[in-house]
Amino acid sequence: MEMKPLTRLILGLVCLLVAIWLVAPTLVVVPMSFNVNKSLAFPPQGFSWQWYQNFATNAEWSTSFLNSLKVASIVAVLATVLGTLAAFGLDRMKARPANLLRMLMLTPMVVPGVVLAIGIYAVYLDAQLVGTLPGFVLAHTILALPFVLIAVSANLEVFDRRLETAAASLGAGALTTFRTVTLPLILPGILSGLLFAFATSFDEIVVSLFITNSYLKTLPVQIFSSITRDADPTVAAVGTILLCATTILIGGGMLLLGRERKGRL
Amino acid sequence: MEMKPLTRLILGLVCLLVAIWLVAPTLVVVPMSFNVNKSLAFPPQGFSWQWYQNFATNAEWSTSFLNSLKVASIVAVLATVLGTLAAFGLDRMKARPANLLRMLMLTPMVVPGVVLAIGIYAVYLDAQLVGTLPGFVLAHTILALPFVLIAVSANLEVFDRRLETAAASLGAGALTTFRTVTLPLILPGILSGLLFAFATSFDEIVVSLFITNSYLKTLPVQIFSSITRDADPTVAAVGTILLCATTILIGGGMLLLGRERKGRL
Amino acid sequence: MNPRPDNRGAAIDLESVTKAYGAFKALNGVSLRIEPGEFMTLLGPSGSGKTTTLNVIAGFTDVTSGKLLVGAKSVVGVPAHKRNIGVVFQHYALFPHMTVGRNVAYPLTLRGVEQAKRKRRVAEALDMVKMGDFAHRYPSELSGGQQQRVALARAIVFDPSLLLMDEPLGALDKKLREWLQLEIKRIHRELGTTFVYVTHDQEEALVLSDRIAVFNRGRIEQVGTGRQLYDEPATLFVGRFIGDSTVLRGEARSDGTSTALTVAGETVTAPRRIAGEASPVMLLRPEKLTIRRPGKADAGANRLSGTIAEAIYLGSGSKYEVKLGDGSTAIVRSPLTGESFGLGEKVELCFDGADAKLLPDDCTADTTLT
Amino acid sequence: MNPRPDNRGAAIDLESVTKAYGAFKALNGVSLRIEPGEFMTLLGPSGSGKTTTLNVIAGFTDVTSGKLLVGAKSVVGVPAHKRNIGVVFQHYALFPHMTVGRNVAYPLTLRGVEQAKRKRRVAEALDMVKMGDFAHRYPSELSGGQQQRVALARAIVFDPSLLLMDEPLGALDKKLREWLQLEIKRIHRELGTTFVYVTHDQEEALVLSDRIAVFNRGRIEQVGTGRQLYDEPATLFVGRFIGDSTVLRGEARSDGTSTALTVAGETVTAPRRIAGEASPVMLLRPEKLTIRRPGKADAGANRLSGTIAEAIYLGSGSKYEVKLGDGSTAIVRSPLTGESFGLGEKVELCFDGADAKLLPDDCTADTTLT
Repeated sequence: MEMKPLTRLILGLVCLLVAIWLVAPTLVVVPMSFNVNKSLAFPPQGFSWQWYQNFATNAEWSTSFLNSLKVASIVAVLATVLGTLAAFGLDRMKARPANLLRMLMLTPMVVPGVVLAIGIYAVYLDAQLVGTLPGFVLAHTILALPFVLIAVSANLEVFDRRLETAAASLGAGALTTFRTVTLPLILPGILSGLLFAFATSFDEIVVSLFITNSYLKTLPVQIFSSITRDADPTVAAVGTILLCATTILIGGGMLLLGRERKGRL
Repeated sequence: MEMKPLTRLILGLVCLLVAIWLVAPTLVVVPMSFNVNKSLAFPPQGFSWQWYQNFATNAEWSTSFLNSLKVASIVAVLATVLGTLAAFGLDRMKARPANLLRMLMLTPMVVPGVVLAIGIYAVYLDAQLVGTLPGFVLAHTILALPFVLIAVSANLEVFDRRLETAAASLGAGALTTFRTVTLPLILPGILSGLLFAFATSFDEIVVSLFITNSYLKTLPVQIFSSITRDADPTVAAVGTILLCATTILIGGGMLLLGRERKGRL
Repeated sequence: MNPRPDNRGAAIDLESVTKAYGAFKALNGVSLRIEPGEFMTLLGPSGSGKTTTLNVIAGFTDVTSGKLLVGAKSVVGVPAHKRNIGVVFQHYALFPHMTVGRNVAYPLTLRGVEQAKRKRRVAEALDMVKMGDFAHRYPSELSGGQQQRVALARAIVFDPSLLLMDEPLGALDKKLREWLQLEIKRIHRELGTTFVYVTHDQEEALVLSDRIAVFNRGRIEQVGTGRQLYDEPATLFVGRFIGDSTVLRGEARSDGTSTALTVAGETVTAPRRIAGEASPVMLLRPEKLTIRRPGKADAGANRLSGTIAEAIYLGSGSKYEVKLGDGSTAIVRSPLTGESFGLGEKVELCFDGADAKLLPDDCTADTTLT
Repeated sequence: MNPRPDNRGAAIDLESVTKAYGAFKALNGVSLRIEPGEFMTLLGPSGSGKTTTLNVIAGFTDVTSGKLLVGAKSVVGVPAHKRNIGVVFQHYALFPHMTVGRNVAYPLTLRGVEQAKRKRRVAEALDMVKMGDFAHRYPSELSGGQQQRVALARAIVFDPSLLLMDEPLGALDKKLREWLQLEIKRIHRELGTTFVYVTHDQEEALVLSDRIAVFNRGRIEQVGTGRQLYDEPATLFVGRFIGDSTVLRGEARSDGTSTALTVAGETVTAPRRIAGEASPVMLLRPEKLTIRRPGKADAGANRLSGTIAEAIYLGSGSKYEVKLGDGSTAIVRSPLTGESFGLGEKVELCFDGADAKLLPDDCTADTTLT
């Protein structure tokens, strides 16, 4: 049963317009970063690399970039290890407690950023973690861990546990089975969780804005402070860099999750 | 094939600790909102409703609450209508262009909030949309529409199009089929999309911080300005309210999406 | 048969119907006449065009060329929802948001049947498929067999003069399938409607049908009763697809009245010949072959020597697979009362030349198994 | 059979094996002796305990009580990976991240077989299942039948003295299933290993097995060859599960040597009686019944009158369903050479009392269809 051609055409047009509208603000950032004038106005004038140069040479920008890199790297490792262990635990648990625990672990994805930020800020005030590296790492891991959990769980869900039974019948003990069958088959999920976790921390701004101070700023926080001060197109350059990094990380993660697991790793 | 009891125990403990860690900052907000002292320090002292009273009586808070309500309502309707049309269009399109368009429409979920905020801010500077109701609505719809698209698409994916063929064989024309078969079966997806869209707009802060000014503030923005000024526990009260509203909206949406579609609607 | 006189089935005529998808022809000049009230089965392997034919009759697919008449009226270009034809799908296709009762009432509601009459006819249809007690259940609460019975009730409740069924039992297990086959036969007798049934299962086709149309690669190879197809297959494909068979290939010589075939040095003859240039093969049914120990045969009969490769006890009889001199396998069914033979034993196969069907060779008739 | 002398199969003894899940007993005192090199099929409906028995032998499930000996040694408490038993699963269970060759080499690698020998044995095993050309493919590139053949190669490559198969052909279509049945028979003959095969398909069990153990609700009802089960069922359940059957129920009277049964006013006798109190029923195979037109019967034989309810042409013969006086249905198979009868025709069924099996009644033996 096919639709009438007119209905198809109208729906197709709606799709196209919506897609353009949703993508436009993201793509606007790229040309702005090459603006010649010191203005964020659109459309930009001329072409210049000066804002990228400013990003590389200005200490304020490069420090915050290194801070973000440091935080995101630690967060990625921490979230991946804990998230993978948690995903395994949930997979091998009875359904009822597993579902409850899973729901609890996914709360940071659902709870509004401001609410989470208020809570973390309040705890940090007492614990004197505001503006410290451990403070940022702990806070970002809360936000990143659910992504690892989802990625690894998705892989565990399609992992056929009967393969472990088959391995046992062929003579493999529990550890050998894990090493030769289970791990190779869920590795894509773990790696994509790692990438998601890194991207989440690298891009985070809401909680960071609450727990930042002049001693430790991450890149998104630096963008915000800069834009509230003046219309420096360096933010567009940094935005473009963030955009590219995120696209690569998330794209890689998606590919890993979605790929056919028929080939060798 | 079962795991050794010790392995199970350790994994179970990891799960529990991680779950507590992830939920804690959210739950901290609730007791703080009943604090007697004007302080965000944890643990709070005594019990009082004063910060809720302050929220209700202080014009700054109630105005921003009404603003959020207004913006979120319009966004929910707009995003649901456009998102549903788009989901339908993609469902009935050829696979290749549909996948491309779907990817484009999901960009606002993947792109870092700051990047999107920079782009929208730059466009709004020229268009003079900063601090206006249409400005907020258009920006939030960009963020909310992907959720509607996902919810409706998930429903369309499990919708068995062969039922439309069956309806035709029983004597139903295209419009009758849509009204009696297709629409009732995907309504849960549309409704849950509506709830997600409302929640997304109501909780949004990153883009809002960029495009706000003193004329128009939404609730999350007001929380941020308040917390940067002083440690007023009213933010905890507002945070609690946001938390409850979001839980109800998202929970309702999830229920609608996940429910067995065997009963009547 | 005992048809209801007020609802005789419609006749269907397909004349040179072709359906092309680009260069691929799903149907390539199919002509078929289905009589009013007949139970016609479209039988064939997957991709042979049987389902496409059904979709063409139902109106789900347009024809590229050819004529299609239902009850003597052309329906080419008439959309599916205006054809008034009942269809039962393999996947049930019940509306999950409606109760069984509302599912069955759906076509009546669309036709504006008033409520009292609608109720009565829904109850009648559900009673006919023995689902009268389930009107208030939802489809998800029913087993596969029950769902398909409801789908059948929904397809007959509006008294269509033609009912199409597309592998309706394909998703069910064997015992249930056999039982529902008999139910479908009964309902066909009670309704008197024309039934067109699609299946790839030759046993199902034999059990159900008045006549069977055998499809292969977009064409009809033969139309006839089950007995005609089994006893007098028109092509090697039909002979191999319906029932077990042994195919003898070899060097052929024909004189005016008979054909001799030399298989690995042994010559057998059949008292017939086939027209045309094609090299003939002999097709033999398992009941027409007898096994015996070598040396005992009388001189006149056809014999082939071979070795027992497999002996299978089937409850109601035994089946032997005999490896012949040229490496091919003959299948023989023998009653339990007969002699029995061990694996590897040398035997002779005997048959009456008149029982051998001579058919033109067709290498595509042997289905490859992977 | 032609077993390889260096690798005779292991014997298996189950003695009063019970497996309880809370109050539910999946196995309730199962005792079974499987001879070395035997092809034993565990047959029964789903939930009857056949798969649990297989899991107990493989070591995937602990027993609650009872003894289990493989090759005269108790294996209770021995974990699955130390039992050295080959298992083939319905779902293939090939490792998707390894090629066919690495899948088959897996058990050899675990056992530290050196590379040259490993390569040779993998090639041998793949040749045996006719998959020698596929060593470098991945499982996802193979059809279901090919995957199952690889799984079979992987389960035999390490020369286990026992091979367990859990409905290995359950996911495949009919033609392929029939062909692979013969392949499995051949491999069993070539290896000489003990095979234990689980299925719910009685035809498959008859084709494959040396002996069949029929399971019902956690117990074994009967063990025997296919022919024994068909001709001499020990219980009504076995009689109904294997092959077609007609069951006559009625008022029974026994004297010392014979039993008379009155079915809807007509009395039939069998020259035997059964022990105990249970009310006997008569079970008749379709070949043992003959149909004829009424009035022609000689006085001595058993007769029952009935009406033809369904006539089914099967290619190799015809099957009639005859509705008897008490509403029950008799199934009769008649050769094509016999008379034919029309629907609704009044007929008489005749049989020799010696062909009727007298069995205690068991209402659970009739499987309900939904």
